[in-house]
Order: sequence, then C-alpha cells, then structure tokens
Amino acid sequence: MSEILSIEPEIQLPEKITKKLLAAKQPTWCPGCGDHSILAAYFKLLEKLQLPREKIVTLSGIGCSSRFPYFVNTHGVHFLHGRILPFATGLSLSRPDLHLFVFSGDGDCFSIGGNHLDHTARKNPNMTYLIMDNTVYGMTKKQTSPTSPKGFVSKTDPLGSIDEPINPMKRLISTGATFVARTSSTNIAHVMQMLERAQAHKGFSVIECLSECTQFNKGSFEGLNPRKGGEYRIIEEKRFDGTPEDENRHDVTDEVAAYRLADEPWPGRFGVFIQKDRPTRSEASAGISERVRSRNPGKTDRDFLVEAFESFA
Amino acid sequence: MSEILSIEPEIQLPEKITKKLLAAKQPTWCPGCGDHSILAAYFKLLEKLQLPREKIVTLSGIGCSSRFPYFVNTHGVHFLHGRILPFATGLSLSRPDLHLFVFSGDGDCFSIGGNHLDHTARKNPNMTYLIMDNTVYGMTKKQTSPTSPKGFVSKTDPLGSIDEPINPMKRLISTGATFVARTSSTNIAHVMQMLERAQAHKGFSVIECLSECTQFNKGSFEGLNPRKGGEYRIIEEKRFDGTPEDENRHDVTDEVAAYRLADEPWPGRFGVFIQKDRPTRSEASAGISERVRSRNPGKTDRDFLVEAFESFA
Amino acid sequence: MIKKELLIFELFIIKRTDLFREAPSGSRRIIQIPKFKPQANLNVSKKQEITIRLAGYSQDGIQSMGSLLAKLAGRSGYRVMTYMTIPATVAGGNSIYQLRIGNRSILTPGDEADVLVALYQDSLEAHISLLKAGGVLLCDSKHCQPEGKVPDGTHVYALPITDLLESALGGHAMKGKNMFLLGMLSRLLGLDDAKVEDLALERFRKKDESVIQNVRTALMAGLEYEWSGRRPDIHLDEAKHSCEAVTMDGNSAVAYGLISAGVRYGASYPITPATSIMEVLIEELPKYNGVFLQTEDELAAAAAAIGMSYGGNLAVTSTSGPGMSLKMECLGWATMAEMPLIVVDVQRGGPSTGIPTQVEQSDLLQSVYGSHGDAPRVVLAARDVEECFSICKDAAAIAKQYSTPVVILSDQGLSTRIEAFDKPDWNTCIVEPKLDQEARPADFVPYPADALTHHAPPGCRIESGRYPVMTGLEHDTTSGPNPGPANHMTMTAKRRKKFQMLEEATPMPEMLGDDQGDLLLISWGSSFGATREAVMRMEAEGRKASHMHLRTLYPLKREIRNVLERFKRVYTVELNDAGIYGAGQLATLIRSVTGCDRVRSIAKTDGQTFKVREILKAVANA
Amino acid sequence: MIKKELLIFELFIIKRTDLFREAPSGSRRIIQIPKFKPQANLNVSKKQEITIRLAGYSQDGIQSMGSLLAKLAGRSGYRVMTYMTIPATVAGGNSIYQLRIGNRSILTPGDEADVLVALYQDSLEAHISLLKAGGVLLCDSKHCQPEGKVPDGTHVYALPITDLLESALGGHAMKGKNMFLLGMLSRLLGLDDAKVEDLALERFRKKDESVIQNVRTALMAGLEYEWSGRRPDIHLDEAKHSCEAVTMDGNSAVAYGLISAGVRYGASYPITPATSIMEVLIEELPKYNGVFLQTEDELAAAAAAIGMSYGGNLAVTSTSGPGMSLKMECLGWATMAEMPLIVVDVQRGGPSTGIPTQVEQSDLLQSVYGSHGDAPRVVLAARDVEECFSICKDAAAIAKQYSTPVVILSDQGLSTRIEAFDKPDWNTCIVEPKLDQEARPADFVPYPADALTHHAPPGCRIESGRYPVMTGLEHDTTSGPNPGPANHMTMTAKRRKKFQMLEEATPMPEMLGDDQGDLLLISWGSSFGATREAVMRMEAEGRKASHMHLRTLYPLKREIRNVLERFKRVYTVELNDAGIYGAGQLATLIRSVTGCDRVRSIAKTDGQTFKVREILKAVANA
Ligand SMILES: Cc1ncc(C[n+]2csc(CCOP(=O)(O)OP(=O)(O)O)c2C)c(N)n1
Ligand SMILES: Cc1ncc(C[n+]2csc(CCOP(=O)(O)OP(=O)(O)O)c2C)c(N)n1
Ligand code: SF4
Ligand code: SF4
Ligand SMILES: [Mg+2]
Ligand SMILES: [Mg+2]
Repeated sequence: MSEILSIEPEIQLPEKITKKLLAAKQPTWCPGCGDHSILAAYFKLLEKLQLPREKIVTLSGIGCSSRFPYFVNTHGVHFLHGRILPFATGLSLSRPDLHLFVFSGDGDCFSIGGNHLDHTARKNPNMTYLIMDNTVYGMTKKQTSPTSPKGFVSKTDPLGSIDEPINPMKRLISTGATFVARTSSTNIAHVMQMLERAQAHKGFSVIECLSECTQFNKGSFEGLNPRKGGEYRIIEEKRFDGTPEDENRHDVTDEVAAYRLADEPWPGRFGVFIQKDRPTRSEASAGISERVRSRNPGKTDRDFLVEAFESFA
Repeated sequence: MSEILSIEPEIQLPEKITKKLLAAKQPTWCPGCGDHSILAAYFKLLEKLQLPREKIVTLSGIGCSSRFPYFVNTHGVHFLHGRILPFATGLSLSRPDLHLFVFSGDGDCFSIGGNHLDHTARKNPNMTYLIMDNTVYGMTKKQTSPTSPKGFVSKTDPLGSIDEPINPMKRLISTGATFVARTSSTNIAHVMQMLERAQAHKGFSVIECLSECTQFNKGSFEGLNPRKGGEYRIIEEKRFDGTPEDENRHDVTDEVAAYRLADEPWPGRFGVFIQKDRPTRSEASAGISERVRSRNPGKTDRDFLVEAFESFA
Repeated sequence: MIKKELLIFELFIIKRTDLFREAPSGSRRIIQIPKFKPQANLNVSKKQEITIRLAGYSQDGIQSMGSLLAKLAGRSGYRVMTYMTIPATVAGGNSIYQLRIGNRSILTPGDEADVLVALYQDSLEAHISLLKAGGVLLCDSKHCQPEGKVPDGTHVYALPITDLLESALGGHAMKGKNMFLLGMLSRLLGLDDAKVEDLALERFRKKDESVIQNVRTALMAGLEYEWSGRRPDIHLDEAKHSCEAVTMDGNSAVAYGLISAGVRYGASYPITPATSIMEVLIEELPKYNGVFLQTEDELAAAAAAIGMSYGGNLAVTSTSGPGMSLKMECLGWATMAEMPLIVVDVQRGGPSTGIPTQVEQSDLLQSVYGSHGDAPRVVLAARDVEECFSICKDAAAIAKQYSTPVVILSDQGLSTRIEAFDKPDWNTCIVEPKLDQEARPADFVPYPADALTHHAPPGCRIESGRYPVMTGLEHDTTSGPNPGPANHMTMTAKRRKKFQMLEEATPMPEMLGDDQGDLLLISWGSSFGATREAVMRMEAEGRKASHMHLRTLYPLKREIRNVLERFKRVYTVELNDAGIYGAGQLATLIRSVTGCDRVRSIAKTDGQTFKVREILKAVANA
Repeated sequence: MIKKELLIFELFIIKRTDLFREAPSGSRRIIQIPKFKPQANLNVSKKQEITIRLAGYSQDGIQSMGSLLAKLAGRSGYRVMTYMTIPATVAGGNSIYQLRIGNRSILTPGDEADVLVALYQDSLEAHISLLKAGGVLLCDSKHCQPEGKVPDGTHVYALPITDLLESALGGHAMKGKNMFLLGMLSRLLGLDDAKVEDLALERFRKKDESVIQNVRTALMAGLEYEWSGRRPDIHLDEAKHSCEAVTMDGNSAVAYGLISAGVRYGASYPITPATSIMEVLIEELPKYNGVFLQTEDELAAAAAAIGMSYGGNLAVTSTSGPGMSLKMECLGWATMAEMPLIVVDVQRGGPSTGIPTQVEQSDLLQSVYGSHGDAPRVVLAARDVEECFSICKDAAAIAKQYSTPVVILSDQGLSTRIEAFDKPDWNTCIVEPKLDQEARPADFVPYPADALTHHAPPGCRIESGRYPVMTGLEHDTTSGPNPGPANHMTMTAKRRKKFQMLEEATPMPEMLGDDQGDLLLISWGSSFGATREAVMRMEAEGRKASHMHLRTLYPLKREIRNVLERFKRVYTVELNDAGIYGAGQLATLIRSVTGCDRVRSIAKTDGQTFKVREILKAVANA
C-alpha cells in the first residue's frame, strides 16, 4: 500500500454492516435448534438495512432464545426473565434515535412476562419484538410452557399437560399492538420478510416465530413443514383492488378478522395479522414537551426550575 | 319463652344466610360510590344461594374496591395488589369444597395483576371473579388506570391520558376464560343476575362491572344511564329455536363473535359474552390422582413413601 | 430555654372561672369593621416560636389552610415545619395539621402545641392533651363544649366561627372556616395582612370569581375579627431569615432535587406516600424534554428506569415499601451490570401493606440486603425536607461515578411535611445532563477489573468492533458471560472494591457535642430532628449527650466505631422495631459493621414521628 | 490419617519410564473371558475410602454412570458423596462427576481424587492436577496422550476403551463407555458383580431389548476386563453400614422430606437448580391426593402457596435466588397475616442471574431481611442431603406451631449431590396432614395479643358469627384493619414475641471440640462437611480447633455469644463474599446479633464448594 493511502481519512465513512462484522460469539444453541435460523435472518436484515451500527441495540430476556444478543456484535442487553419489554420501553422513550430489536422465548414472553405485553402495546414504543416460540422451556430442560399444546409430556406434566395453552396470536391481537405477525424459523425468507416489515413499522411490532427445540421438543412443528406433509399457509392481504378475490383477503387493520384467523386450528396461518397506525409514545411525549415548551418560549432548564421554586416561595 | 324452648337443639340447623348476618363493618366507601351497589348485589346473591356460610370465602386484592371483604361477614382475605388470582387459584385447587368470590379493581386486575388473568383462565379453577371497574385509581386518588379512556385528565396525565386503554372484554375473552360477562353497578338487578350465572358456572367466571368513582371520576358512566340519555344495551343470547331472529342473537360459545361484540364502541353491551364448558383444574387434578391411585389400589400415603425410597435404595 | 417559655405562659394563666367569657355574642357583618391593630394595645412578650395544631375533619380544608399558613411563615422570613395526618380512607375523617413557626431553625413540628384550634368536640377532646399547660385553645363554640374537658390554666377562646361565617358569607357556610382561621391566626401571629391576602388569592387564582369573593370575605372576617377581651397571646418575634425561602413538602423536594441533579427520565407505579414524586415529575419533565412513565407495576417501573439509565440518561424509580419488595430482582441486575440508577423509597408503616398513611423507617435492611446474592448498593437517607432536595445531587453523582444503583430513603413523615428553607444556590446546584455518545477507542474494556466501570451507552461507536452486552450473568471484563471460578472471584471483588472506595470517600458523619462521653444518640433519616432537639434540650439542662447523624447508610463508615467506643451508652433512634435483639435496623447494621455490641436502640412502631420527650424519657429510663 | 494414606500410595509409585505399558494391545470379544478374581492375586491394603473423578463430555453419560456407581456403593453398605458440574449450556460440554466412597461417614466429595478417569485429552489435562500424588489415572488411549502431562509417580493406565467397546458392541460405539467403566470400577473397588448388573438393568428397564443388550455387553466388558500387568490398587475395605441405605440427591430429599412432613400442596416456577423439587412433587403428590402447581412466575407461585396454606393445608414454594427476590412481597404478607408457609431456596451463584449452575450461599441476608418493613421469618439451612430430608419436618412443625413462613436454604451443591444415608424411621418421620375444620367457639380471637396465632381456615364455623379477614394491613386481634399507634406497637410486639419464644426453644448449636480455645470455625448449610473435615484433620494433626454448626439461622440463638467469647479466633466458613467489612453473610448476622466483633469470615465466591485444604490454608494464613 502506498504511504498516501495509509493516511486515516478525515471523514469516517459509515461502516458497512456485514454478517461477518455482526457475528460475535459462536452460538451455543444445540445443533438444529430453530434459533440459528432466526439469527441468520436477523443478520440478513441488518445487512439489508445498513443502519448505523452503533445505534442498533439487540435485547433479550432469559432463556435459550434470549442468549441471542451474545451472538450479535451490536450494543446488547441480556436482561431478566420476563422483564425485557419494560426495559426496552424505557430505552426507546429516552432514546428514540436508537433501533431496538428484542428477542425472547415463549416462557419469557407469555409466562412470566405476559403482563408487559399489554402495557407495552398500549404505549406503542418504537421497537421490533420477536418471540422465539418453541412451545417448551428449553433453558431449564423441558417444562411445560404456556404455548405447549395440551397433552404435551414434560417434566412438569409427566402425564401430559392439562392447562389450556395460550394462543399467541389471540393474545397479541388483544393487546392492541399495532403490528402483529407470525412466522416460522423453518422459512428463513419469511422470517426475514416479517422482520423487515416489522422494522419498517412505526411503533410496537411483534412477531411470533415458531422455532423448534430439537433437544426437548423434536418434530413439534412438522405440521407446517411441506416436506413432512404439513402446510405453510401464508395470509393473503387485501390489495384494495376492487377484485372479487380481494373480498376474501385479509384486511390487516381489521382486528376482528385477525382474531378470526387466529381462531383457526393449528398450525394456522403465517404472515401479518395486524398492521395499523397509531402515534408512538415517543411522538406523544415529544408532543407534550412541545406544547409545554411552546407556551414558554426561550426558557432554559434553569429558568423552569427557578420558576418552579418561585411557586413555593 | 318457656323453659323447654330454651334448650339448645341437638342438631344445629344450617344457619339462614341473611343480609343482616352478612353485613360486617359499615362500608367506608364514599357516599354514592358504585361499589355499594355491588356489595348489595352480593348480599342478595348469598341470601338467594344459601350456601353453608363457613364455606364462603370473599377475597380481594388492594384498592378501594378491594376493601370489599371487610364489609362481608364470611371468611375473607385482603391480599396484595394484583396477586389475588393466584392466591385464589391455590385456595380453590386445595379446597374444591369452598365457594370463592373474588373482587378487585381495574388497576388491581388489568395493571399490576394482568398476567394472572391469562394463567388463571388457562387453569379454569372454580371461582367467581368480579372486577369493579371505575376506570381510575381510586385508592391512590386519581391516577390513570389501564381502563381510563384516552384523554382522561388525572394526576399522572395532567394533559389527558395518551396510552391506549385496555378493552376489558377483549382482554378477558382472549384469555380463554370459560365465562365472561359485563355489567354495571347502576343496574343492581343485572349485577345480581350476572353474579348468579357466574356462580352457577363451573370454572373460572369473570365479570367486569362498571362502578362509578364519584370522588375522582364523577359522571364517567353517564353514557349507559338511560336517565341521562344513555343506553344500557343487553346482549340477546341465542335460544337455538330456529327462528330467524335467533340468527342475530349472540352465541356465547362463539369466541370470535364475542370479540366482535367487544369491538363495538363504548359503552358497548352488557351481559354474557362467553360461556363454555371445560373441565376445571380441580377436576383434572383429581383425575390424575385417581389414575395414579387406581394403579396402586389400597396403598396408603406411607406405602407410597416407602416405595419411593425403595427406588433410591 | 423551654423552661423560660413555660414561665412566660404561666404569667397569663387565668382562673378556670374566667373561661369562656371571651366569645362575642351575636353576629354581624364583620367585614366593615376598621382594622384592628394588634401591636397597639398589647403588652406581651414576642415568641421565638409557636406551635399550632389544627384539628377538624378533612372536608374543612384544614390541610390547605395549614399549608397556606406555612407558606406565609416562609414568605415572612420565618422557619416552619409541619406535620399532618392523612385519613386512612378516601371518604374523609379526622384530619390534623400542626405547624411550628419560629425565627430560628426548627427541628421538629413540636411535641406539644401552644395553640390548639378545634372545630368539633371530638377534635377538641382528642387533641387537648397535646396542648401545652397554659396554652391557647381556639374552638368553634357552635360545635364545642370545652367546659370540663380542658385542664386548668388553659386559655380558652370559644368563638362562634360557624355563625360568624354564616353571617359573613350567608347561608350554610360549610367552606370558608379555613380562610377565616387563616386570617385570624395570621393577624394574631403578627404576620403581614397583605401577604396573606396575596397568598390566598394566588391559591384560588383559577377559581370562579364567586369563590374568590367568598375566600376574600372569609379571610377578612378572620383578619379583622374584633376581640372583645384579652386576645390570645401568640405574637411572633421578628423574623430573622431572608424572605427568599421556599416552603415545600418532602416529595416535591425530591422531585425538584432530581431535576436539579440532571435527572430527566424515570418510571414509577402509584403508591402512597410516594405517588406525588411521580406526579410532580410527570408534570414537570416535559418542560425539560424529559419523560416520566407510569408503568403497569413496580417491576416494570424498575426495568424501565434501568433501560433509561442504560440509554445513558440517569433515571429514577420511586416507590414505597411494597413496591420496593417488587423491585428487588431488578435492583440486583443493576448491581450486577453496574448500572447507575436512583431509587427513592418513601417508607411507610410495614410490614406488607401495613399502614400506608403512617410513618416508619423500616426499609433500611431491605434496602441494603434485599436482593439475592451479594448485591451491594448505596443507601442514603434524607434527614429533612431540605435534604430531600440536596441529597438527590449526591445520589446522582455517586450513581454515575461508581456506576451503581443508589437508594434514597425518605419517609411518609417527610413526604407530607412542609418546611421553609432558603432557595438553593442555582449556580452550584444545577447539573446539566449530558448524554455521552463519544466513540470508545479500540482498547475499551466495559468492565475493567481494576478501575471503575463507565458504560458506553448505545450510540457510542466501539472502535474495536466488539460491542458490549450488558448482562445479569456473571461476566468478565469484556462483558461476556463467564462462570469461571477465578473470574467470579475477580468480578465479585471488583464490585466490592468500589464500595470500599466509596466508604473511604465518605466523610465522618456529622456530630453535635463532644466526641466522647456518657451518651451518644445516633439518628438516621427523619429521626434527625427529634434527636438533635433532644440532645440540645439535654445540653441546655446541663446533661451531657452527643448526637451523630448518619446520612450514608451503606456503605457505612466503619471508623464510626472509634467514636462509638468512646461513649458509655450508645443508642440509635429509629422508627422501627428493636426486635428480639434490642437493635433497630440501623443498630443491626452498625453492629454488623463495627462489631460494637453496646449499640442499642430507642425504637418504636406507633406510626408517628418521634417526639422529643419520648427520646428524653427513653434515655432517662435506659 | 491422610498422611498415612499418602504413604501407602507411595509404596506403589512406579518410575516414569514404566508408564503406559499396562495397556493391552489389540482387541477382542472380551465377553467370553472367564471371570477375573481380583482378590486372588493381589496383595494390597484395602482402602477405607476412595475418591474417583470422572471427566468427559456430557454426552458420554458420565453423570448417569456416576450416579449408578454411587447407588451401588450405597446398596453395598458404603457411604458415598458425589459432586458434579452441570455444563452451562444445554448443548453439552465438559462434564465431571466425582465420588467419594468409604466405609465411614463421608463429609465432603473429596478435595482430590485417588482415581481420575479421563476420556479425552482435554479432560485429562484439565483435571490431572486434582489427582493425588501417586494416584491412579485411567484414560482412553484412543483420545489421550498422557505422556508429559502427568506428574511423576502417577499410576497411569491408558486403556483402549473406545476400541474395546467397538469390538464388543460393533461399529462406532459412542454410547456404552459409561457402562464399561461402571463395570470396571465396580470390580476394581471390590463391589458385588450381581448388584451392579441388577442396578444397570433396573435403570434401563424401560428401554428396548437391543439397548439393554448393549448395556449388558458393555458392562460385562468392563467387569471382566483382563489386566495384563498390575491392576489399579483401589480395593475398598469391607463395608460397615447396613445395606438399608438410600442414595439420593438433595432436591429429591427435599421433595420427599416435604411429603413425609405432611406437605401435600405447593406451587413453583422452574428455575435452575431448584426445578427438580417441583418436578418430583408434581409427579408424586397426586398419589397423596395433593396438587402441585406450575405457575406463570414466582410471584404467582408464592401467592398460590399462601392461598393453599390459608386453606388449612401447609404448602410449599420452591425456587432459587432470582425467584426469591420476586417472592419478597408475598413473604411479607405471610409474616403480617401470620400464615404458615415453607419456602425452599436452592441457592446458586449470584447476584442477579449470576451463575445458575454453580454453588453459593449468598441468599442468607435476603432470606432474613429481604422484605420491606419489620418482617421477620424463620430461616433454616440443611447441611447435607440427609438433612435436606429431615429439616422439612422441623420446618413444617415450626411453620404450623408459630404460624410463620419458614425458609429452608439449600444450595446448588446439595441439589445435585448424591449421598447414601440410612432410610428414615418411618414410624417417627411421617406426619399425617390434618385439615382443621373444627368450629371456633364464640370467644375465638384470630390474633390473640398474648398467645400464638392459630388460624381458623375456611370451612370452620365461627360461632361468634364474626368471620376473620386475613390481611396485609396492620390489624388488631379481631383481624380488622387498625392503624392506631398503640395497636401497631402491640401487634408488632406480638409478631416479635414468637421469634423470641422460638429463639428460646432453639437448642444451642452442635459443637465439635472444646467449647473454648484458640480457633472456632462456624459453618452453616453445606459448608458443614468441609468445615468438619478440616477441624477433624487439624485435630488429627494435634492442632486445636472447634467447630460450631448453625442450623437455625433466624432467629439466631444469641447465647452462642458466650461460646464465641471463649475463643481467640472465630471464623465463619461460607460461600459468599466477605465484603468490605470482612464478614460473610453469616458473620454479618452473628455480629449484629451478638455484637461479637472478632467474628471474621473464611469466604469465597468461586462457585465451587469448599475444599478442606482451602479452609486449612485460610486458617493457617489468618
Ligand atoms: C425470575 C426467574 N425465574 C426463573 C428463571 C429460570 N428460567 C430461565 S429460562 C426459563 C424459561 C425458558 O423458557 P423460554 O422463555 O420459552 O425460552 P427457551 O429456553 O425455550 O428459548 C426459566 C424458567 C429465571 N432465570 N429467572
Ligand atoms: C405493590 C403495590 N403497589 C402499589 C400499591 C398502591 N395502590 C393501592 S390501591 C392501588 C390502585 C387502586 O386502583 P384500582 O385497583 O382500580 O382500585 P380502586 O381503588 O379504583 O377501586 C394502588 C396503586 C400497593 N398497595 N401495592
Ligand atoms: S435446548 Fe432446545 S431451545 Fe435450547 S438451544 Fe437446545 S434446541 Fe435450542
Ligand atoms: S374514592 Fe372513588 S372508588 Fe374509592 S370509595 Fe370513593 S368513590 Fe369509591
Ligand atoms: Mg421456549
Ligand atoms: Mg379503579
């Protein structure tokens, strides 16, 4: 290389995001675990999006699936079991400039973390949340999860599970989340597509992604594998083209229709169930700040504080 | 009174349950608070049912509404904010002989206690749960609750609330609960009717009951008061009589239809949204015990324990 | 000093038979009466301080009147401290408000009152025992029969307050008593008429004109009340402080303290008596482009606040006991990941739901030890309202410098107490928040083993290309999970060492009195005032005693042991249970740190702040 | 003792150049070979105890083999204690299993091994340092190159294990090594051939015939392995215990201990390393007509268990650190409402998510102080697997008698450790659960101020007609909420007094050695074994030391102070951080109770149980 070329450029060009750059530790997931494919799709997404790398945050709860951030070379958080959504909400509202990608398991999300789903959806913070649903507790080695099908034999249901499983789509639709989709790690292209739409969506976007636990729930998703005689039915969305076919297509703004789709028997359909527009909480908060500050033009933080004290004087 | 009559009867007749017997402390709710009417309906229900008094348990979380058990002279529990459902589940499964009536507020139920809704519904324990929804935090003096309508001005939303409220009916239907109804304290007869059906239902029955907080949310439910120009629309349930009118009536086993009803604009409708049959968790647990014990006829607890130790010998 | 005051009062004691004659008979429009000049026809000593207790029902507006009077005192250059009770039910009930006003610094709201204002017979009977011998009882003659209920020597003024108001305002004047009394007391105390009028009008500024008119009328009726005989002798001596004081409650002081410390983000869930901190911050932070979230529960609040801190903006979560219990898991994560965070716990009566509207100092040990594993965190406590403000700056500085959660303990007493104190020096107390977005050089290590952790929040480029993952798992210097034996030892030591540094940096606690002797009283948090006053009282009476106040509870400065050793008797003064070992929570902590076995506790759990005399009595009996 | 043993080994030390010649060359069907009689041609001393360490990957079935060998030892009348590591990831990784087998009581799984079985080169290199000088190394010659990696004097046996198995089983014999080694070790140790065969067949009973055939073949190949030269000298001395022992892990012992204590209900949420307690109870309780619930989280688990206890059936909730933090609010309610409850905390490496698969004793202070307010509860800790069983009965009795939550502390080490111990005496250890449904007379008081609380569960008629409402609010004797000052004092005292009674009823802790002297070591929980062994070792070497073990951690018996005072040096031995004050968690507690300042700690946080030599070294250096 000539001397001239080795001089540091004055202006740093944005780093090109590649899978190679992003791949951190070798994933410690079992061979064949569906989670590997989701990671692959995430890398592809980031390669495609080319967001400023330092503004990407990969977050998770606790579980096999939640080991995710360790395998990605971006800012990351491995938080507590079930609590990553409020953490991410706090982060998103205080740093609307960041891009948040949250990953967690079915136990993390629907069991211990279930309540935060509704309240995160109510606030509609800008983030993408992907639930890696293997319908079992992987990390703790085969206990029944809220999404385990009835009759599932696990260490906590040795005679088969008896509690009614949660229907993830019904659960998510009822939260009022503004983007709800369903996909499966067996179909990386579809995962990638859903992730891309979720990321483009303004607000809280949730994806349930089936992801086989080969260790403790092998063969659980064969019903959606065309190679195993299953069927992977993709939701056809309305095009509003006035054609008669369009009548039967799904309107992603129609919550009741989405609920009806979710009511179909397993394995159901994949794709976008809900997508609707609502201001994010960051927008709403910024709006309030603007309202308050525009009433007080030119005031500094100090002015506000002094003024507040005056009211106590 | 003659001497003979004053002799204690040998066999104690079951105590007749009267409102007088049941009324414990004078309720400390504000005058006009909707909660008074719910208490009145509960007394009426118990008078009508004539259950063995000592087998009735009145339980609650924390909030104004949750002061309920203090005003009823039955066994009672005033537990923690948001946690009464798992408490009651534990009680119900270990004591299926008892009659459980659980009361709590919208904050107790949908905010801090939200996750327990789904998981209680999954287990379907036998109990009646009435949510006293005043769409505000009464006890802590006017903060926004998850059911507060958008724009509600409270101490925590001085410029009007911005988070999307929870739709209680959607929320409850999506849990898979086997009985879901809606009523309002302005209509005591209807409250009583819903309570009676809920109590008769085998499994987890939930009622959302609107109950005005006159102190911090006065006039909030005028929209359903016919005297104030509102409308109290009651759900007509299918009679399966083959008539054309019946087409338009609501099938309480149809979850999607119930969801559609819940999607109607406020004040929506009142009555039973969902009623379906599923074994209770007590039944399922008893079934497992029977299966296990019938394989081991005549074995005592001690035999089982000794046998278990043999497997470690 | 106290004794002298008592003597002064005794001069004015009148015989029991003289009672009740001071009430004017009949009623008329008092508003036209020419101003009464109290200074003119009185030959009384001016008081250095006066304690007034107002007793009525919550609907009488006792609290708003009390807070106005406190503010008036502050504006007039006096010091003031208040005490109130919150009825346990929303629907009302007995309500009291006590103010101690003086021209020197006020340490407690006063054990006993110089003046009792009773609106009803039950208020009179419930509170008369708290009136000092020879004190002034002002009561509403319509509702009160003081005869036979007050001790000899009391100066009783049974005034037809209700009747006067009805004639002044017309009809059934349910409201307005508070304004009438405000005016009357203001004049009696010798405060400025104009100021009280201004204050009342400010408060009701946003109301209808008719309300304002009534307020003014009632106030004037009070101000210009014409005493037919001897008027109550409660005139204050000249004010000695600048009028640049603020009169603020403890929760507001915390909220503004946080803002001035640069905190712009936070999350909480409502809970008595902490709620108003979040309410103030929700209202104020938008001005500062900040956000405060009401979350679905306390777990979410802690998680959200940690998320905000992770984003590079130091955040706060505020709560009371039950909420603290729910935050324990999240706080452990903040310790493990070394995340700066401020947690405010406004303690209330415990355990469990306990007594939400009463005071207790019983969350100390939980604050220190409440999370599983070795999860140390900093614990500070505010001693009065002014410190509720100033401690926030220290908490924020420690949280950032040491990358640690910091718990600030306040309590129900402080939260509702109003104090007047000088406005802070804006030039030194305002910290401008700065978001660190600087790139980290290639040799950046998220968790250096031998240096304090300073996080690179998202948005920071990491030149090495190895981005940190913050985690609750044990991790090594790179932030990567590492369960190795040597690593866990190293990182535990790293987390420990910063507490050692902080302990060293903590100054020796404040002492009053000799640093050796017979008796040492140790206070923490709000037990400061009563303890200090008790020691001052003992000193004034020639008894030797010293006072140590602990502001940093964890890490506790171990050198205090040397001081403790030099005293024959050492007592902590704290509002919690001394338990089976005779040691309240601070004493438990001190013993475990110093191994000093002579530490015992003056402790109680009656839900009330310490009275000075309770401490004196405990010391005498011990 | 140890020294003597070392000498014995030294007799057999062979020169480095003699190494490796003992591996037979080639391979054949070993199954037909006539039985080798180990006793016949050997002239070796029989060992009182032998420690074997197995090192391989998790897929080698090291753990199942180790547990079978442990069971075999128990069945053969030996005592045994095991130690294992769980790989941190599900997908496998290095796995070790250590067993110490002997004919007298075994206190620890052994600091060092007499025998190291290494299946791979990395297992060999990672563990060779834990082999005693002159110890036996058995390794797979296919994967291991011991040359240059083992210290002089080691007896190395590099056997073609893989090859032998391949020839015995045909094809690539991935599985079966464990059975081969089981057979070989069983024979070498002098255990009964028939028993090992029975055991293996029991374990694989439910498998396919082909699997069973392979198991048998591999086992035989091991049993009948023909040693070409000197065989390893690890024959055990005769067994001294009855063969009526059980060989059980700590979590199973807790589960069965609870059942035998009459517990029929409970609720938990899965968490390592506590999960198997709930798994056993879920499987077992239906037999007893009980119910165990898997809940959605730990808050619900605690609430559900309290609900069950309220129903009159004492219930349990089991968890580990993070779950404990989440239960703190519910536990406070149980203290306030005085509800009997058992909480099992299987401690793991902390803080936060920490190190889930390693051991630590760092939840003690949280167990004692973790809830807000003054919320005392009983804390017990099990010292070994047998006590994991027996402590449940005490916990249940205390919970019921004193109407209080009782925390049982176990730890990750105990949870996975296997021990052989005598079967319990069924006539004394079984408690039949009884649901109290008796009517309460008209003078029934739910919370008598001067007597222990005994609840009337629902179903009980209350003759007075005034039914109790259990509450977390402060309440009076009737159970009605009562925030009054006097009442809060009285009820706090009531809740305190029962701890005083319990403290009095608690016997003085067990001591080994003189009750005065130079050195006292205090252990709690699983630090018992290593501490006891260290003290015995010191004694054997003529050094004076005593050992006190604490089983009831709260309330801590204050009279131990008198014992402490009689020692020059006092150390607690515990697996947690001694922190900035040099006091681990027990030492912190002891100091605060006794005010004895000489208590220091031998503490560490490397995630491993104490080795005896670590304690000896710490004592020597201190
Ligand atoms: C508070 C708390 N409770 C329990 C656990 C133990 N735990 C770790 S992961 C997990 C569940 C994992 O299941 P899931 O979320 O479905 O993730 P998966 O491993 O299947 O990907 C549990 C219960 C924990 N870490 N923290
Ligand atoms: C853990 C916990 N957090 C917060 C509180 C404070 N708190 C008491 S009641 C209540 C909300 C009451 O609202 P709701 O449930 O709607 O009942 P309402 O008073 O309106 O009937 C809150 C937040 C508490 N007691 N415990
Ligand atoms: S245990 Fe299951 S979920 Fe976990 S890594 Fe293995 S295959 Fe994946
Ligand atoms: S504050 Fe509201 S909810 Fe509470 S008692 Fe009063 S009216 Fe009812
Ligand atoms: Mg899962
Ligand atoms: Mg409410």
